[in-house]
Amino acid sequence: MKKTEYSPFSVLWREVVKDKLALSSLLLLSLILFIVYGASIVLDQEEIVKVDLLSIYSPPSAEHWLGTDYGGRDILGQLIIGARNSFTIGLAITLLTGLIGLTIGLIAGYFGGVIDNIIMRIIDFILILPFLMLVIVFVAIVPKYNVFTFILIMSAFLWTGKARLIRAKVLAERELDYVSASKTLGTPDWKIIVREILPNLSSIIIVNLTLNLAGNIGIESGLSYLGFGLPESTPSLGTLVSYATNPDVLQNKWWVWLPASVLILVMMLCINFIGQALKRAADARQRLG
Amino acid sequence: MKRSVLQIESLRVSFRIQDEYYAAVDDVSLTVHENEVLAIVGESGCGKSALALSIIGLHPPERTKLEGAVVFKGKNLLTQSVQALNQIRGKDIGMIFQDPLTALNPLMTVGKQIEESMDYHTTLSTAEKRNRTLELLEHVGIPNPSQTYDRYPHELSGGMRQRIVIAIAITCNPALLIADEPTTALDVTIQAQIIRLLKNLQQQLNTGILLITHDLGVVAEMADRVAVMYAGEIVELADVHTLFTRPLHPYTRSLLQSIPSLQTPKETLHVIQGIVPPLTKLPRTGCRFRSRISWIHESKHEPHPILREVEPNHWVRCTCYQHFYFPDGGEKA
Amino acid sequence: TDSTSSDPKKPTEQTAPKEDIGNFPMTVKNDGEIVDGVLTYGLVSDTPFEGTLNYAFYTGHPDAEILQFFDEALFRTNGDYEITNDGAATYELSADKKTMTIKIKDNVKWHDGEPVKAEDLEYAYLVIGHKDYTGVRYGDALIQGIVGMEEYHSGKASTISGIKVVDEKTLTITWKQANPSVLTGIWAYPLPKHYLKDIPIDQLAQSDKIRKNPIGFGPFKVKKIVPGESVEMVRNDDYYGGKPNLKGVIVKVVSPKVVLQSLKKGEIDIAEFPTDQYVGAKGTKNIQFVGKIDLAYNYIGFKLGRWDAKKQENVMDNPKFQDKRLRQAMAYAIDNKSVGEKLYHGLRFPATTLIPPSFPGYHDKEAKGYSYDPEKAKKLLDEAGYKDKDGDGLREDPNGKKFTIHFLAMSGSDVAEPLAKFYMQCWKDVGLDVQLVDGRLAEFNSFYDMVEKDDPKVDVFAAAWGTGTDVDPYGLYGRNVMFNYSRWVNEKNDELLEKGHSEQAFDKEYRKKIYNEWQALMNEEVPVIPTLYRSALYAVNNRVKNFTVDPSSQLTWKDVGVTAEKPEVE
Amino acid sequence: MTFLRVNQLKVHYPVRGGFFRKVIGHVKAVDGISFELKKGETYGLVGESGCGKTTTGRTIIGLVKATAGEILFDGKDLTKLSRREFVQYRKDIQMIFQDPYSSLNPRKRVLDIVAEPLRNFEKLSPQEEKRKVQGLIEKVGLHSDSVYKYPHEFSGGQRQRIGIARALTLNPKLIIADEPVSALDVSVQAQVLNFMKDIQKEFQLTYLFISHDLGIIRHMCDRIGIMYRGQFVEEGTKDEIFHDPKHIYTKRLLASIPNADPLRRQEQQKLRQQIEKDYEQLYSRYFDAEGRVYPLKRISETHSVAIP
Amino acid sequence: MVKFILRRIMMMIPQLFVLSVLIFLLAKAMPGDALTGQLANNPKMDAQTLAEMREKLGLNDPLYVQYTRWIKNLLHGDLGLSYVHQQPVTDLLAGRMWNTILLSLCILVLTYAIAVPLGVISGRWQDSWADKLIVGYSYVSFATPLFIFALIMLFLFGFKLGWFPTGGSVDIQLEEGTFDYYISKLNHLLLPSLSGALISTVGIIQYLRSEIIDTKVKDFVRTARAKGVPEAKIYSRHILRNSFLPIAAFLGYEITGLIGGSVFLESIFSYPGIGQLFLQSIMQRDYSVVTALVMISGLATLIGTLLSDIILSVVDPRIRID
Ligand SMILES: Nc1ncnc2c1ncn2[C@@H]1O[C@H](COP(=O)(O)OP(=O)(O)OP(=O)(O)O)[C@@H](O)[C@H]1O
Ligand SMILES: Nc1ncnc2c1ncn2[C@@H]1O[C@H](COP(=O)(O)OP(=O)(O)OP(=O)(O)O)[C@@H](O)[C@H]1O
Ligand SMILES: [Mg+2]
Ligand SMILES: [Mg+2]
Repeated sequence: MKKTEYSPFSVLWREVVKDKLALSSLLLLSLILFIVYGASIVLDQEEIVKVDLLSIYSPPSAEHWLGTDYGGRDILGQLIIGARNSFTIGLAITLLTGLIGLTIGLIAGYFGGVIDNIIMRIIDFILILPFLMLVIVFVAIVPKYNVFTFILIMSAFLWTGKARLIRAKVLAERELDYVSASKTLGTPDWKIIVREILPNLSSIIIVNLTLNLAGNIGIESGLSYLGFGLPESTPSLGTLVSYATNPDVLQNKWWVWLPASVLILVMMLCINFIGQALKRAADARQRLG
Repeated sequence: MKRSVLQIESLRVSFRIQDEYYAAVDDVSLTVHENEVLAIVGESGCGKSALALSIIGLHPPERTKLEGAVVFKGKNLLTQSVQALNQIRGKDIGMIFQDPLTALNPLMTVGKQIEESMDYHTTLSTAEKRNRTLELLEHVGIPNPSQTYDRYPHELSGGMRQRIVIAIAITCNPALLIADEPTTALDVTIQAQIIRLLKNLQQQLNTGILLITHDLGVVAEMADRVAVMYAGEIVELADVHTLFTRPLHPYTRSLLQSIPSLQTPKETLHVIQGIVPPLTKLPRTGCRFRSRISWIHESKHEPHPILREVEPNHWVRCTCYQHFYFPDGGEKA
Repeated sequence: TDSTSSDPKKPTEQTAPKEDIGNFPMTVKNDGEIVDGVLTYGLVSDTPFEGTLNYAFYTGHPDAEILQFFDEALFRTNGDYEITNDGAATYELSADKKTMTIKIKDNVKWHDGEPVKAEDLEYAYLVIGHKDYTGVRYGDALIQGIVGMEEYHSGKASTISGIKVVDEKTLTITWKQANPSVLTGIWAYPLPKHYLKDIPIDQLAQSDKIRKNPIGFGPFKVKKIVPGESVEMVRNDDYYGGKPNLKGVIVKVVSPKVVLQSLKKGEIDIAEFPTDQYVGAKGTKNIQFVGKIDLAYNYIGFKLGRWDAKKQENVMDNPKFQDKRLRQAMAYAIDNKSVGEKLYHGLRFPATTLIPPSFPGYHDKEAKGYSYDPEKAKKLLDEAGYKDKDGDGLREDPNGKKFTIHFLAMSGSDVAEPLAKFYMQCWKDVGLDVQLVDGRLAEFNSFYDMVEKDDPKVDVFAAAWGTGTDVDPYGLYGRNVMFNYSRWVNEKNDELLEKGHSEQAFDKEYRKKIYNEWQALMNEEVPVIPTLYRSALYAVNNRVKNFTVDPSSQLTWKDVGVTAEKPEVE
Repeated sequence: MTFLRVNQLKVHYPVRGGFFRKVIGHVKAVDGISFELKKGETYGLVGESGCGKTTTGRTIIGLVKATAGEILFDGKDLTKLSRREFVQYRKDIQMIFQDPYSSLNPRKRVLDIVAEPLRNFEKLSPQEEKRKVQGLIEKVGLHSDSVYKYPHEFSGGQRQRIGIARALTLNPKLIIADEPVSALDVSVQAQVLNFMKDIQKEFQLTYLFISHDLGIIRHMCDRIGIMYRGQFVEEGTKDEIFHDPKHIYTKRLLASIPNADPLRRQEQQKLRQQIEKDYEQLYSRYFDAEGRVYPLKRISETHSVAIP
Repeated sequence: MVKFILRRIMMMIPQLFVLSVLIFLLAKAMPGDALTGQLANNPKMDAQTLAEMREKLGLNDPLYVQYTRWIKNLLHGDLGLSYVHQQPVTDLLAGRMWNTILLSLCILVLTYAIAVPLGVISGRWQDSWADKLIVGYSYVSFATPLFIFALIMLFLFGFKLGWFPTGGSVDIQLEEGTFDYYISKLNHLLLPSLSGALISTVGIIQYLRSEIIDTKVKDFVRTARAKGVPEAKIYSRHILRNSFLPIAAFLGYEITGLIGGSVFLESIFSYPGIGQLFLQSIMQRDYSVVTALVMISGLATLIGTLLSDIILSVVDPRIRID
């Protein structure tokens, strides 16, 4: 008898492969990531962020394919390192918020009652916090402000949405009889949560995380613009984009900010298209029953 | 002979599933007469709803192919424009849906929802419309019409909501009423009331009713004639007495044997083997039921079964019925 | 990408043209006929102006820019920023130089028609010295130094004994000590007593009379204020200096991001122009640039000790940089010329002393300062015992221990990061391991928090001082001054600074000599390395006439006019 | 031989409202019912939607906490047991769920589904486990290779059999079947019902069979309890209930069942109208002022009715 | 209803309290204070005066004393004194707040004015070229940072084309209260709010689109069709009303986004509002303003969610709030 694969991943994968747009997005994204991560191993970050006063704002040339910025630093190098950093940051935030949101959402949704109530009140509270303002305040406070703390600060605010989503799904899921069945079979709660409910949320989680990842890639750009972004010694796409706030750069030195903007756009679109395909796949499964 | 209100001729309803069309209703011809309840029974997925919805063109046009003809008042509804259909929907043909929980707009008072079809089909004044609505509410057995008028669907029980759905369907005294599983979601006591209500309406309004159900009990209670559907085809068509007393097609007979009966209890129930194949895997030639009566030899089936009249007004598809027996020796035909 | 490592000192072709502030005119050129018109002044600022429109209370630069149009000091100043008798009042110093008699001219009137009186100036001192006063002006040594001021400030006296109103237009101020700085630093902004006296002093700054309907005796009167964004002013026909040329002035806030665009479109006539945008703006047809050297300098300071708040004095107890050869070496190691030319297109240029050339009377033109000389730096380091003993290319301290210097630099400007990076690269080139404190630039507040509190994390810091118009450096380098951030103390220094503002120093030649000595001392000891002098630029529409940044010029806002109804547009 | 005894069981769900989610009332889902099951019999629980059938079943198996009353199983009161103590009774009481689609975890293979209780209670080697599961799967009439499939590869009836196999894994004594066939097509219903009857004999099971379909109840059950708004209105043997209903509510319920004989349509209609009339007229005799039924009264050895 | 609102307001109190403690501690944890480095440009200062001023501002008191003082004043509606502006925060905010409210309102109106038709078109004619175009637009604007977009808008429409004023909130030369004055105000608002709106429509468009796609296959829509309701009315009476429900719930939460967005827009368009004020106050450690602004935006968000619930209960009869 033929064994039929039915892992969520294979289903999602099949859907992505079927969708031409999603497939080409996936290929493009993989290519970009391959180049970015590959190149950034070879490139020396110290060298790239090294100031060279002799080639300030030089336009693209054979030497600097994408020109240089006001510190005479190579844009292409910064773009590659920046893309790696931004993507890593986006991914880390996505995974971290996903992990927190998942844990909390599962607990709140599954146990309900007082625990749920307390968690929901906390989430409500975080939701009313003026996110941008508090992030700015946080950034001012944190003594060692780097990629790591940035990820932590962002994650501290962004997990709530996921927790709510997961909780809502768990609330629906736990009403299903298979959960009751597991309870009557004497399966302990944690096992029910991890082995029974979690796998059924996997597609929704994957979809949500993917779409979130798209949003998180450019997340630091706004803060960079306001002057609360990452230190320049950590190149990021947001930093490059925010150079455009200098009117001269915006109008006359397109090579500084445009490639980063386009890269953000392309990566976001790719991830988005993949996410949309995954979403369709997840829905189709639900329709299947 | 009563006048016919609706004639369905060789109707084929196909849905697009991954770039290919599959017929969910295949070559169905039926006639509904005035003041008559024609019931369509069959297992889930056999195409009952698909048939009903195609009559008034409620399938999404981009994914559905309709062939054949549905003649109503001399017009083929399948070729009508949406505008023209809108003149008929709700006015000459009313429709009752299965799930009263979802069939009503949650944001509109039930009064307004009933009145809405009058907005497009009559020229009544506001007050007249209201009066007519109250009348209808009364008619479908709502105890407190003027209060209920301003209620929202969620404030009503399932039975009440189904009455509202019926009231909507009969607002303009339609010549034809299509009822798709009108009682399935309801408790038996409510079901009995709804059945009576529909029956009364049929008699009072002289309406032809196309009743869709999978509950043979409901059929026995309500129908005048019965069409048994299997896998998109009608396999047997007869008046209700004939069907219940002299069922011929193996499917009809099996179905009747599989329900626990109050009257004649038996130890074990008949089991129809196998399952209805999904739309994409339906056998398109030969007797579609043959796989489920595998003990009847292939040769006993017609290669191209047709629905033929075996006695006056009793139609059966395929010749296999002549050779059919229950393997467990159960009841005889 | 390899090219980024190319050696900064290697001479290569220049990528950006180099500017020289000395080549800029200080006064706009315009030969046209003045017509009656309204001038729009762009207040270049990222944020709205605060609207504390009074000299005694304002803190932000934008407020001061508005103030200049409708209020002014009683005295005009000359090219050395010393008061003259050309303004609204005349002064006379007593023989012991401790008392100044100020006579306000007769035709000087507030905008509401009241004459400006001696008691108005006295009132200004009474407000600033009052214990309820909410502003920051009381810190001024010249104010605290007035006889009787301390008693008044502590509430022991109800008037200031050192200030006497002689008659309606005359008053005398007596200081405890003679100080030549009175000529550049005397507080000469009267407050309209008749207008403000009913408002409690602690409420003055928030009162409508200062925020919404302020009056002064300047060439223009405030007509209307849109808080935070613009001010409309009209000609003061009663201006004591004569009828102003402009019908009115509109001051409006313009973000630095769009200032060039606004100038090009003629939306503003004059704006203090961000120097970092100059290269892109050069050649714009409808505007001309005027400029001068700014009253400021950048420096790199060494943390040599700490501030003892109890004793109110600096204690030099940090051993790390006590060897002045190390400090000198670090000064030689940095290439300020390149920085000025490349990062600032010449609009900043290497500083040679701690008195900028904007004080032409005191700046020592002969002083060489520290020009870029890495070889000398290396030699000095070798001499001082900072040698690379483990062969990693970085020098260890004389005891052979790892020697890391923690460098604090402030974020904010666009080029802050490359600048800091560049300095660190320069130091690395001579074998010094310099790291940023916390690995990043510090934001303004963190920066000063660490510097003021002598955070042990900080070894070296890059900062800047605005000198104000008073040349006396005591406030920045004195033994008892908290702003002496490097905490450097030295007896010779004490002596010179004391002499610099002694009675004797009223003699300009003497004072110049003292300050030359001081500049030499500071260059020898380098508690701080002066790095860059700065330029201040103004962009001015071609229709504007008589606008000047020359401190010695007699032209004032009264004289500024326009020669066309509408601004020129590019 | 009393096997399970339910005594004055009450389950009240709090109704929360307002923003503090304060309890503002109670839904009396089950309001003081008592009945007992005898070993090997099938006890039917019938009533209209929302009358508390499911709640009763779920309370017995411990999915819902009882508000008051006792559930005596083997002489032990299950409502008093802590979660931990309850575990050992899990083996004895199992449940078959209504919806064969949602009661099987779509992400698990049949093997994992059926083996779940084994993994909780018995430490078996993977081989033993698989052998046992395959045995069970064959017992419920599925091919032993099915254990590697996922639920969506089965039809509704087959799924329900998988659910039953899972319930049988631990050799339970009591099975609570909550509307086990109401989600199934008529043609498949029969299959499951027949099968349930078969295994009852084989495993000597006791069923608590919950349904709103009187036809099925009659087909399956020995004794029947009729529920109305959380209480019992009548209890008796199959014959007593179907041939000699005493309570007007029971009568009305029975009369509502569609008659599968079209010839007797008129007759049935008349009977129904008659009973409906009676129901309205006699309402106050059978229900108290609040519309609640009276406590059960025993009218014969096996037959009880809620009349005053 | 009134009871519900009162109860909700009661609920807000603990939330606001926690927020107040949080923001107070955070504000105090920021390095430096209003006097830090501020005097770098004013060398005529001495350490004693500085200390005296810190004392006067109460910056030397223990934290809890400062907190109780602050919260006590807060309860009396006194938000304290802005050190930087030398003005009571309430007065300071009065002017700025109004500008921001205007801007936010304008963004809100424009957002919905753009998003609703686009969302409806997109959802109704799913997969048509118009839909694809709209979805494309929403992807692109999703990926475009607001500040870049706003800058480009400013340079394009403000400077290159000169269609809109490029800064400020009103032309100072116009007489207050005249018609031209209000037109000028509106004119100044248009470009910033359009920039904000074009970016913030994305969420609503996508939401509305998928909501419509979901709703149009609902049973009650089929019921309406079976009644013979014309297609246009099917949308206006049945599908849209139901699809708008979640959007209505969205409305209140939009407020949070608006506050965030105003920080960017105000600083790009030199529009004096609270967003810009916040940035300035953070930089200058003007605590009273920072804390006041965070409290106010917290309160605004709370009110927004309350508003959402009220709106929802008004449009959705299934939700009863009493
Ligand atoms: N819009 C559609 N697109 C594709 N397939 C459809 C569509 N509507 C129905 N079908 C398929 O057509 C077949 C007949 O469906 P239909 O709804 O008519 O069954 P039914 O007899 O009404 O069943 P039930 O008793 O469950 O309502 C089924 O296999 C169903 O999956
Ligand atoms: N978790 C719950 N919280 C609150 N009320 C509940 C809960 N579960 C059930 N109820 C209510 O308790 C009553 C009894 O419900 P129950 O599900 O036991 O009825 P039932 O007889 O099984 O109905 P059905 O035939 O529809 O399954 C109903 O009114 C129901 O609304
Ligand atoms: Mg159907
Ligand atoms: Mg139930």
